[in-house]
Amino acid sequence: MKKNLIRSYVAIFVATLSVVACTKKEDNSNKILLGEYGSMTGEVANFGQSTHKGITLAQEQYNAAGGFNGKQVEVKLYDDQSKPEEAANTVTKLITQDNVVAVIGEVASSLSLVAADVAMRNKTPMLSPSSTNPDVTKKGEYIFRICFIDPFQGEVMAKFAGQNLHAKTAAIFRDVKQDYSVGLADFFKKAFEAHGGKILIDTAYQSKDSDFKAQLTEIKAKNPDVIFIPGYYNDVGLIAQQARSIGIKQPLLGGDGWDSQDLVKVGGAALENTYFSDHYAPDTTEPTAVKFIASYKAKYGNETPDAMAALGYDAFFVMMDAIKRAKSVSREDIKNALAQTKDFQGVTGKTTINAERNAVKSAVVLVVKDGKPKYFATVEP
Amino acid sequence: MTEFIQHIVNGLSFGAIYALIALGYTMVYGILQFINFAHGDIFMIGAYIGYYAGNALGLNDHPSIWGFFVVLLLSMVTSGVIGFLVEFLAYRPLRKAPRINVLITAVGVSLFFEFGAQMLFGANPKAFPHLVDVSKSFYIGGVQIDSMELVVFTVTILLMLALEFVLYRTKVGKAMRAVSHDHNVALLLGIPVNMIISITFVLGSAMAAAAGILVGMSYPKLEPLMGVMFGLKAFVAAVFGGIGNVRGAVVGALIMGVSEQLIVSYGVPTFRDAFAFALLIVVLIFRPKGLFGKTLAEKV
Amino acid sequence: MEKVLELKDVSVHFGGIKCVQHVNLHLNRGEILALIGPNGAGKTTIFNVITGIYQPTMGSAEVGGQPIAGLKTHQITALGLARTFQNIRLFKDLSVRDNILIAMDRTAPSSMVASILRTRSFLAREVKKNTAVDELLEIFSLQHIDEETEAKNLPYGVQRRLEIARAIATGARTLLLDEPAAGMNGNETESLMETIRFIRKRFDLSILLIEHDMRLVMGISERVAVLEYGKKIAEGNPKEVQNDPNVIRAYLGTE
Amino acid sequence: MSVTQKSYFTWSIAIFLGVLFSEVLYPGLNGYYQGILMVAGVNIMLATSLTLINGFTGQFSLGHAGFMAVGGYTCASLTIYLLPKLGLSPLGIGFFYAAALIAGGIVSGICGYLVGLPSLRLKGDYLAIVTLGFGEIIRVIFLNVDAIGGARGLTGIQNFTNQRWIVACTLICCFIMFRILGTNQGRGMQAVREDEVAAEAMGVNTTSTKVGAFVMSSFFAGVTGGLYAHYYGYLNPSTFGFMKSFEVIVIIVLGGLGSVSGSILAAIALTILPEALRPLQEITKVDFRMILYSLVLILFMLLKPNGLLGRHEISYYWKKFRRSKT
Repeated sequence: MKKNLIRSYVAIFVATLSVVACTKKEDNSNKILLGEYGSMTGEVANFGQSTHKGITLAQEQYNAAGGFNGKQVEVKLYDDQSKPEEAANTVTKLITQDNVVAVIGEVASSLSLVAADVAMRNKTPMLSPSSTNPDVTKKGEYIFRICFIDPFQGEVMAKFAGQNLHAKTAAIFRDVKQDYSVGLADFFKKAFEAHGGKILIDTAYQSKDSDFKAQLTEIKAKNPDVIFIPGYYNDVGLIAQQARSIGIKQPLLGGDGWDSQDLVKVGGAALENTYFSDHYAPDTTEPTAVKFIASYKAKYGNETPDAMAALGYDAFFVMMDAIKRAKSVSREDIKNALAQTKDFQGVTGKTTINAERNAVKSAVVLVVKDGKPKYFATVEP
Repeated sequence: MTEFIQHIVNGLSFGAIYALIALGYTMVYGILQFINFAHGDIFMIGAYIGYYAGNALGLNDHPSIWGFFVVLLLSMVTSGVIGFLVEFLAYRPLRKAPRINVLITAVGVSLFFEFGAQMLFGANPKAFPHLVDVSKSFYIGGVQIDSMELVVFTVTILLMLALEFVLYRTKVGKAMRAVSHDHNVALLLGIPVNMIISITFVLGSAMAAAAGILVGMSYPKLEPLMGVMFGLKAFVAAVFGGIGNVRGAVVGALIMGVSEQLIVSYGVPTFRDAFAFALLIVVLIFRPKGLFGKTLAEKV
Repeated sequence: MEKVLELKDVSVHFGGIKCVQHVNLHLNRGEILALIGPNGAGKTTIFNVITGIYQPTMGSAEVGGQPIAGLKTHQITALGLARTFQNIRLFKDLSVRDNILIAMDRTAPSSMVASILRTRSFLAREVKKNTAVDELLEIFSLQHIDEETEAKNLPYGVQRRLEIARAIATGARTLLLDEPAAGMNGNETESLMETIRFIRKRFDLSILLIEHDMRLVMGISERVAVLEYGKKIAEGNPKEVQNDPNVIRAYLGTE
Repeated sequence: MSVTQKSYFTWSIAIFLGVLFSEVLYPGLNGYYQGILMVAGVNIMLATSLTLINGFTGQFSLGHAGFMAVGGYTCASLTIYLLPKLGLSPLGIGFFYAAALIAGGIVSGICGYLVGLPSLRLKGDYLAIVTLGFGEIIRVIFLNVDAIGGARGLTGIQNFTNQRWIVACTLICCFIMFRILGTNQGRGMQAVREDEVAAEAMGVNTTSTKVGAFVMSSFFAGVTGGLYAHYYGYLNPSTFGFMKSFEVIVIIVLGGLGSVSGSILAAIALTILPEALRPLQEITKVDFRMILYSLVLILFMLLKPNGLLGRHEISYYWKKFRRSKT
C-alpha cells in the first residue's frame, strides 16, 4: 500500500520530468513561426475566439498564396484563460520555448499589459490587435497595436453625441469590474466636458449583475440627453432592455465592447436607437473588407465577422507586411519594420503606426437598426 | 417617495427569486446540516433546461402561457432528477464522513457543474426565449409594476404554498421534519431516512429550477456562472432568516432583495455583492441563529 | 477539611427542562466521591457545569475556592481540574503519545519563536514532558503499545485508560471521571480500581466520578452522592447510601 | 545523531539545494521553465500556509486568495509610492523590499485576525462561507479604490522578485511549517482539529489556537502576494477571486490535509501538470483542467479522503518503508 504510494510519486515525477525534458526549444528554420495568446476560455473568451478566427483565416489565405519566400507561416496559439498570470506564462512559453519571431495578442488590455512586460524583457515584438488602453504600448519599443486607443474612442463618442445627436447632457453607466469600461468612461467624460457638455450622473455596475433597474431609475430621474454605457455586449443587452422597460427613451451610446453577435440576441428591440464606436462596419463597401467578410462567412458557417475578427485578420497581415520589409526575419528587424508601417490597407481601414507605436486610423460609429448594427458615420482622427 | 416604493417593489420581486433558491439551502441544511454548495448551480442548470426546452417548443416566436407551464414543469422535474443524482452519487457515500469532506465534495460538485456547463453550453451568454408575453406594465400611483414581476410573485407564492402543504400537511413532510430533528430516532421510527433526504434534494432542486426559469425570463441572459452569485446570496438570505427554517428563508430573502436594491440606489452601487457578505458576517457574529432560527447546543 | 470543588445551589435549565435543581455538592482534598443515579439524572450535566461547558442557570461553582463563572473550559483546566468523557473523546487520529503530550503542553508551553527555533529551553521542556509521558504510559500499562498507533485503533478499555492518563497529564489535582469503567469486564474493572487508587496517591488527586458499576463505586469511593431527576436525594458513605430508602426507591421503583 | 542534529543536517541540505538551484540550475534554464518554477514556489507557499488552517487546525478557509491580495497590494503600494521617495541604494532597495514583503504579510495577518475572530463562533460550513465572503469583500474594495488602480489593476510594479527571493521565502515558509509540527503550538492545532471540546478540556486555548493559525497562515499568504505582485509586475482584483483559493484547496486536499510535505509535492505536481496538459488542451480547444480538478476533488473525497499522504509527513512513510525492509 505505502510502497505503491511512493512508487506512484516517483512515477509522477519521472513522467512530468520527461514531459518537460521532451519539449525542448523548437527549431524553426524551415517555417516562420508566430505566436498568438488569447482568451479561448474565461471571461472574455468571445473576443479571443473571434480574434483567433480572424488570424486563422488570414494565415490560411497567406499560405495558400505561397507563404513567405516559399516558407509556410505557422501561428502557435495558447489559451491564457483571461487570466493575467496565464498571459505572462503563455507569452513566456511562446518566446522562450517555441522560439517565435513575434507575438500577436491580446484583446483585453489588462492581459496585454502583463504580456508586454514579458515581451519587453525578451526583446520580442508584440502586436496587439485590439487592446485600446493607452498604457499598453507605453511599455516599450517592442509593443505595437493596430487599433485606435481609448482616449480617441472616448473623444469620438463625445464628439458624436454633441454634433450628431445634439446632446448637451449625458449620463455615464460604467462597469467597475472591467478596466476597459472604467478607462473609456473616464476618457468620454473628459472629452464630453471639454466640448461643453455636462455629465449629470456617473454611476456604476459590475459585469454579471443581472438587475440594473435601481441605477437606471436614478439615471432616468436626471433626464440626460444621452446615456453612455462603455460596457461589454453581454451586459449591455440586459441594460438596454431594462432601460427601455422603465421608460428610458434616450439614445444609448457605447464603445467597441458592444461589438458581438450576441448583443442583439439578448437586447433585441431594446437596442433600437443605440450607437457605438467600432473598428469597422460589417456593411462596409470597402473592397478589402467585402472580400474578407465573404471569405470569413464561407469559412465559418455564414457567421458575420465582428471587429475582433477583422482586427485579428489585419494584425496578421500587418505583421507579415513588416516581416517582408524587415532586413531579416529576426525579432529586432521585425520590430524596426513594424514601427515603419505606413498606410497599410486592411479590413479596418488604413493603418499607420505612429511614434507611440499606436495605430492612427479612423473609427466608425454604428447604429443598431432592425436588429442589426449598421454603418452610421466615420470619424477621422 | 414614488421612487422609493418603486425600489421596494423591484426589490421584492428580486427577493422572491432569492427565496425560491434559499428554500433549497435551508431544507437541505435542516435535514443534513450541511451547505449544498452546488445548489446555485442547479439553479443555473434549471435555467439552461428552460432555454433549450423553450427553443425546442418554438416558444420564442409563439409565446404562450401553457408553453410556460410545460417548460417550468420540465425544468423542475429534470433538475429534481439532477439534484437526486448529486445527492445519491456524491453526498450519500459520505453520510458518515467528517463534515469537512462533505463540504469539499460539495465545492467540487459545484465547480464541476460550472465548468461542465461552460463546456456543454459554451461560455458565451445565451438569450433566454420569451415564454410568455410580458411586455405590459401597470402603474399604481406612479409605481410601475411589470407583468413579469407579477409572474414572479404569482409563481413564487404558488410554489411556496405547495411547499408549505407538503411540509406540514403530508406524511412525507412530517417525515422530513422528523429526519431533520434526529436521523437515528427517525430511523428507529421506521422512516426511510435516505429516501426522505432524496426527496428533500429533489424538492429543493425543483424550486431552484423554477427560480432559474423566472430569472431567465426577467433577465434573459444565461451564463454558466450565473448560479454563483445568486446561490451565495440566497444562502446568505437563508442564514439571515435562520437556516433550517423555511419561512425564515422567505422573509430573509425578501429583506435581502429589498436592501440590495436600496444599497444600489441610495448607497454605492458596486458594493452590492460586498453588502450581502458583510450582512452575513454581521448576522453570524451577532445572531448566528438568524432571525427565526434556534441554536442547538452541542451534545457533550 | 479543604474543599477542592464546591457546587452551591446549582440549577441548570434548558428551555423548560430542569436538568439539575438546587444541587449542593463538594469534594474534599484527597477524597474519592462517586456521583450515581439513574440515566438522565443530570450527572453529566453537573460535570459540564464544573468544566464550564454549560453555565448554571442559578447557583455557582467553585474550583479550589475560586468561582468559575464566566471562565472558559481551558481556564478551568488551568485551575487544576480535568475530566474524562462518557463517550470517550480522544484525539482519534493522533498517536498515544501525542494525546498525552497535548494535555501536558499546558504545564510547560514554549513560545512560538522558541518552538520554531528549537531553542535549548524548548528542547529541555520537550524532554521533560516526554519523560513524564513515559511515566504515565507505564502507570496505565500503555507502554507496550506502538507509539505511532492512532488512538482510534486502540481497544476500548485501553482508550478509557488513555483518557484518564491524558486528564492527569494536564497537571490536574482534581479529576472528574465520567463512567471510567463503562464497557469493561470484571478483570479490567478490578485493575482500573487498582490504578485509580494508585494514581490518587502518586499524584495526590481528589476524584469525583460518575459510575454505574456499583462494585467500583462501593470499592473505591469514600462518599457517594445520589441524583434523581436533577435533585440530590442522598449523600453519605457507601454503606449509608446503600441502605437509604430514597435510593432504593429510585433504583427499584416505588413498590 | 540526536534529533536536533539530524534536523540541522536536513535543513543544511535543503539550503544547499536551494542555493544550488537558484545560482546554478535556474540561470541555465529557459524563461519558460523559469516561469514554471517561480509559480511552483508561489504555490508551495500558498499551499503550506493554507495547510495550517485547513490541515492542522481542521478549519475550512475559502478565502486564501483574499489574504494574498491584501499582502500583494500592500507590498506593491509601498514599493510604488514610498520607495521612490527614499532614494535608496540597490542594497537599500533590497532591504526595503524585504520589509515591504513583511509589511504585506503583517497587514494580511491583521485581516486574518479579523476573519479568525468569527471563526470562534462558527463551525465548518459557516466559516467556509465567511472566509469566502471575506475574499469577495476584499475584491470589491480593491475594485473600487482608484489609488491602487481599481478595475484597471495596479501597474508599474517593479519586478523585484527573482529566483533568490522565491527560494529564500519558500524555504523559510516550509521551515516554519515543518517546525510547527511536534511543538505545543502544532499539537494544539491538531487537537482542535480532532475534537474541540476535548482540546479545550485538556487545557488547549482553542480560541487563540484558531486565531493564531489564521494569523500565521494569512501572514504567509500576504508575503506570497507581495512576491507574486513583484514577479508579474501587475495586480488585478479579479486574479484573487474564489478560483484562486480553490486551486490552493485542490493542492492541499490532493497532498493530504495536514501534511506539509504532501502539500509541497502536490503544489509542484499541480503546477507542472497543467503545463504538461497544455498540448492536450490545444487538441480539445477547451480548458477542461478545472473540470478535471473538480472531478479529482470529488473522487478523492469519496475514495481517499485523506489525500495522497494523509495526515503524515513523507518521513513517516520513509520510516515505515525502512522498517518493512528490515
